[in-house]
Amino acid sequence: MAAVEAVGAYTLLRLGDDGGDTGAPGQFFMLRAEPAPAAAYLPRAVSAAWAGDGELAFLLDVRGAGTRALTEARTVSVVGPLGRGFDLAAGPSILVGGGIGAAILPWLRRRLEQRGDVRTVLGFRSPEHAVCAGIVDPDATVVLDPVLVTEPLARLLPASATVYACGPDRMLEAVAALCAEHDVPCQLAMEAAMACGFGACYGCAVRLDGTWKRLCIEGPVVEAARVLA
Amino acid sequence: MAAVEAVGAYTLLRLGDDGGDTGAPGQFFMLRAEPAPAAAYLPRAVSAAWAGDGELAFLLDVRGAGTRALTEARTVSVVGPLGRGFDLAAGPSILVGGGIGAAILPWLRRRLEQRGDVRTVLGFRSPEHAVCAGIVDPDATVVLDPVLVTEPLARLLPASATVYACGPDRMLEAVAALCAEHDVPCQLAMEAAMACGFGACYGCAVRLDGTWKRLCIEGPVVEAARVLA
Amino acid sequence: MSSPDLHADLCGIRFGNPLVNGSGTLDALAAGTLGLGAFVTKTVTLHPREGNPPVRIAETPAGMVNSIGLANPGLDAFCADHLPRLGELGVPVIASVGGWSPSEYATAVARIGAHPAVAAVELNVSCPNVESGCIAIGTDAGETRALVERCRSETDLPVLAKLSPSVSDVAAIATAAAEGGAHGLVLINTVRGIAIDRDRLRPLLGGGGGGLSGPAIKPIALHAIFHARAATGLPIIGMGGVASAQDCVEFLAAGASLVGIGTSLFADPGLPQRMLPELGRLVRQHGAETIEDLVGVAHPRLSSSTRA
Amino acid sequence: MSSPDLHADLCGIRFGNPLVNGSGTLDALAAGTLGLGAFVTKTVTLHPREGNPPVRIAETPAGMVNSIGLANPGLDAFCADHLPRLGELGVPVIASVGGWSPSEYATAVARIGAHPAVAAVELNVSCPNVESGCIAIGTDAGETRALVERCRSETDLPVLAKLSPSVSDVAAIATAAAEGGAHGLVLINTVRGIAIDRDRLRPLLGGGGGGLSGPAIKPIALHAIFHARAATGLPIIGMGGVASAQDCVEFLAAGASLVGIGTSLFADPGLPQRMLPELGRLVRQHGAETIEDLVGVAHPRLSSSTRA
Ligand SMILES: Cc1cc2nc3c(=O)[nH]c(=O)nc-3n(C[C@H](O)[C@H](O)[C@H](O)COP(=O)(O)OP(=O)(O)OC[C@H]3O[C@@H](n4cnc5c(N)ncnc54)[C@H](O)[C@@H]3O)c2cc1C
Ligand SMILES: Cc1cc2nc3c(=O)[nH]c(=O)nc-3n(C[C@H](O)[C@H](O)[C@H](O)COP(=O)(O)OP(=O)(O)OC[C@H]3O[C@@H](n4cnc5c(N)ncnc54)[C@H](O)[C@@H]3O)c2cc1C
Ligand SMILES: Cc1cc2nc3c(=O)[nH]c(=O)nc-3n(C[C@H](O)[C@H](O)[C@H](O)COP(=O)(O)O)c2cc1C
Ligand SMILES: Cc1cc2nc3c(=O)[nH]c(=O)nc-3n(C[C@H](O)[C@H](O)[C@H](O)COP(=O)(O)O)c2cc1C
Ligand code: FES
Ligand code: FES
Repeated sequence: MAAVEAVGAYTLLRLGDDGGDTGAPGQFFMLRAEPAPAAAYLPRAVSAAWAGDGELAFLLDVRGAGTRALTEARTVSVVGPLGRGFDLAAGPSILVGGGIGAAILPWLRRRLEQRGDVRTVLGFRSPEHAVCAGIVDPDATVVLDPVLVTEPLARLLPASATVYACGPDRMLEAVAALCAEHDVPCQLAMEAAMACGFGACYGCAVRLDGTWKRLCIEGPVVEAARVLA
Repeated sequence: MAAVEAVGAYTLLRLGDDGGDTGAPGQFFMLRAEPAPAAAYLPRAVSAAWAGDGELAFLLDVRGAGTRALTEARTVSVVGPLGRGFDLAAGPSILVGGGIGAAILPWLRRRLEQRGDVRTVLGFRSPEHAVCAGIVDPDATVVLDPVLVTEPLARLLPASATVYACGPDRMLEAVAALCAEHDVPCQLAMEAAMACGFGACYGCAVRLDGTWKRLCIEGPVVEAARVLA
Repeated sequence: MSSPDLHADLCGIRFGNPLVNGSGTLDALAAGTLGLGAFVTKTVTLHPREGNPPVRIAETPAGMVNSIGLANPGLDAFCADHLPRLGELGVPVIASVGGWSPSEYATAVARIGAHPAVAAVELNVSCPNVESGCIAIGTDAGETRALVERCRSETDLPVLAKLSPSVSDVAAIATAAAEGGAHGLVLINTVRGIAIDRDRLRPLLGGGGGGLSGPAIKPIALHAIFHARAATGLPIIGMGGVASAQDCVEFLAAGASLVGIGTSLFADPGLPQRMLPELGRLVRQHGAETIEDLVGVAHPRLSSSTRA
Repeated sequence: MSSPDLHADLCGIRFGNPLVNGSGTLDALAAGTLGLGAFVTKTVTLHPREGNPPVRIAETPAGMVNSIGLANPGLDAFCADHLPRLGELGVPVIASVGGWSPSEYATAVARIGAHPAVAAVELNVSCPNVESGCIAIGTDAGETRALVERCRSETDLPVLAKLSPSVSDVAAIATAAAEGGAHGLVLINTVRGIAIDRDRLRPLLGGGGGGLSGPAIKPIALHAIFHARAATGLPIIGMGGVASAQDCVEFLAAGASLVGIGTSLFADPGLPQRMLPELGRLVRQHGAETIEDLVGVAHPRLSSSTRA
């Protein structure tokens, strides 16, 4: 059912598209190996790397029991698309990815290229992790730890472009601050521990507009201003 | 890792033999799909259908989550051989199997054939279940519900032979009574719910010698006299 | 339809099927009712609550521990914004109420019980995720009895008491709720548990402690339901780890009249829709005509058709 | 050996490693010690017990419910036949004792405590599978205190109290045991639960009720250990769902000095042997030199090296 291949340190999981709605870049799916392993009863939130041509592809950072089971399962259950994806603006774009945050960008880039020039900056912790830059954007600017993505990003700003970022919280905060400084519109794809993905559990609390909000309903993509508020 | 094929209504699971001790007919193994499914954390007790030539084969009646997971797993963990197997007597033998109880007989028959004439009587609930008779003994006498195996068995008795039986409790009791009546030595391969298989949990209590004993330690093969006691 | 009758009854309310959500495990305004026979609201308190800081959920074997902290919009917003929309769901609405004192409960019950959208009121005296208040009441038989008595006098709607399994004698607390006049019981709330952060080796959840839910707790739930039913004979909404139609039948047999699903909805929101036909098949397989025929059949001496 | 020191201490006894079995989950005379640092016997009672009729075990999600019913050979046979052979295992032996009255416990503790093969005595006041006796004592703080006091006076060996999580306030029972003079605690015994026979829709287990064990109960165990440690500071043998070296580290952090494994041994008797090197790796990864360095580190205010 599922095809699995290594992309450097990450793993690409390709599922057959059953013909349902596959949503838009930035939305996510809840994936679970079936039968559910004792150590991973809850599904895992994962954004599609791309969808179309009969497949739904996910780039996974295999960390624990849940993601490992996904790469070993004969059957994967899929719930989604869920949440709010990116709001595709007209004009040039800058994509910023940190680590597995890059997973969300290939599909986004394909869509944005139809709207204007796209530049990509990616940061990884090792060359093995950086291998996936190739499937995001062969022309991406790639930095490795300890260099931060904000360094090449700062060189691109100010710009009349929209910034789309996905990566660890610390990186998102820095990107948001930098964009705010230059008054550049910025959207962040955030992460939180999610049990359900559809607003039921109230587990995915993140600070938005100064209060705890459910990321699965309000996001995972949010305007950077809401995080800074 | 595991090869799986249908044998009528049952399923044959063939695992690569890792070179360890595979025991003797009537002993059993604790099998678990890995990663362990939430619905089947405990392993399942299964007797080998045969062992040797680099493989360990099990004939499974897929009933619930545990046996189903075994037939779907990429990896199966194996603990064993465990318990006491058949005590192979010299001279002619009569094998009696009821339903999935037949699973234990192919290997036993191969061994007993070296010691004398072997006759086999098997009972099944449907023709699909009876398909496996072919891998036990192509010359077996097969009866289908509502005919009981004790009917063809009674026609073979008295005999100067040892009776080896495996099947549901009700069948084993009837076989034991019939053999006692004709003073024919009889060994029964019994079943009980087992959590561990090695004497740790005291879960597999069966009535032997008039008291509750651990089947995994005292059996699963026991002299019929101990059950009648 | 040739399949058996899946209607269910509890305290004189009729439900299209016996499945409900557990309080706090579904936002019907965001996700719909998923085919459930009723909707239970997240616990509402007098004042709005932001809830606990993250981490709020941690996965555990065949379950999860949560420390949401009763995040809710508060009584005013609930009555003004939520209840009118909940009234349009097309299924009975059971409103869950929490508080830090009997008078807080009473105020909420009076307001909510007067709203036409509400079919029954559930008193959450068993939330493990707040420092004091509801959980403290629900571990004491006397306080439980008094609270139920007080709330009953505030409304004409059926009043249900939702109990915790984390007590020495759940039958004693159930009996106290019955003595206080509860029309029914809801069992079980989450089981007290914690998670340790595997990296920092400190309690993981922002609220410190938490509540365990999911299939892991199914045997604990069946135990509580079985004994609460035996002790009180009250109708019960049974929940705790239900993940299949087979589970549902076991909960009915133990004494539940309706069966709640929480954590398993997170893993599989399509579950209720898939469970219903299978439930029909199982009901018939057990020789029953209706859901009610199976309620309490695991009890040797109780009539299998005790009505509320 | 370059790996960290896996020795452990409890009540002045030194163990080669911190892993033990849970009482009643290993027969070392049949299967050896599996690499564990100590062996805990199945609970022994004054008189021999056949145990409950089958069905004695039922599988549940990520766990099992058992109703063995304290099957054991009785005090005489245990002292005459078992203890001499257990003395040859090469690891400290902890003897678990149960009973139906304080004097039954006292008799057993005196006899067993005098045997040279025994390093410590564990009082099982928490078995859910017998009608009265031990479980009733362990749900009452006063009875627990009195029982521990009485048993302490019968032996010079360390006396440990094994407690149930199925109480309203496990810290209160732990405190009572400490007041009675317990040298240490063992937490947790199984959680009260039942299984329903899916075919006959009746209680499945021959003994009626049962006890839930396995990974399913891990968060409940961590909760009990954390709070018992905070309330008493006593050394603890922590158990309940441990299935990996990672789990072991979490139990140490919550306050366990030794870590017990029960149900997971059934699924995987090779587990302790595989856990030990991984445990060494994790200890070092957390910047610790010894097992003891990790004991209780999840507690903000407790010294991480409190000694018994
Ligand atoms: C909207 C969204 C999109 C995402 N997209 C992607 C993607 O495209 N690719 C990708 O690889 N990942 C993605 N993630 C992240 C992914 O969901 C997590 O990495 C994944 O859930 C990890 O699961 P695991 O079983 O491998 O790891 P684990 O960390 O073993 O499992 C996670 C579980 O462990 C618990 N846990 C986590 N940390 C700790 C701790 N310190 N101590 C104790 N328990 C802990 C949590 O409760 C959680 O349930 C996304 C997340 C979100 C929210
Ligand atoms: C020594 C021995 C040898 C065996 N050899 C073979 C063999 O060669 N081939 C073979 O197919 N089988 C064999 N069996 C039987 C096999 O172990 C069981 O059929 C198997 O465990 C069923 O597992 P399952 O998950 O498919 O079924 P399930 O019935 O779903 O799972 C069994 C579990 O469910 C529980 N359970 C069982 N009945 C009920 C009930 N009515 N209500 C609630 N819970 C219940 C039990 O606790 C048990 O743990 C053998 C058994 C023994 C003891
Ligand atoms: C995330 C989460 C939030 C919950 N919130 C509430 C609540 O607000 N009020 C309440 O009475 N129970 C609450 N519960 C308990 C559930 O209603 C239910 O009793 C419990 O989860 C057991 O059912 P389950 O195992 O099917 O989840 C919550 C449970 C979860 C998992
Ligand atoms: C089959 C079985 C038998 C047990 N027998 C005893 C016993 O005799 N005495 C006792 O104190 N605890 C007994 N226990 C409880 C265990 O020692 C342990 O406390 C509990 O199972 C939790 O650990 P686990 O989840 O690792 O199994 C038994 C548990 C099981 C599963
Ligand atoms: S993940 Fe459940 S509410 Fe957001
Ligand atoms: S199966 Fe555990 S003692 Fe026999």
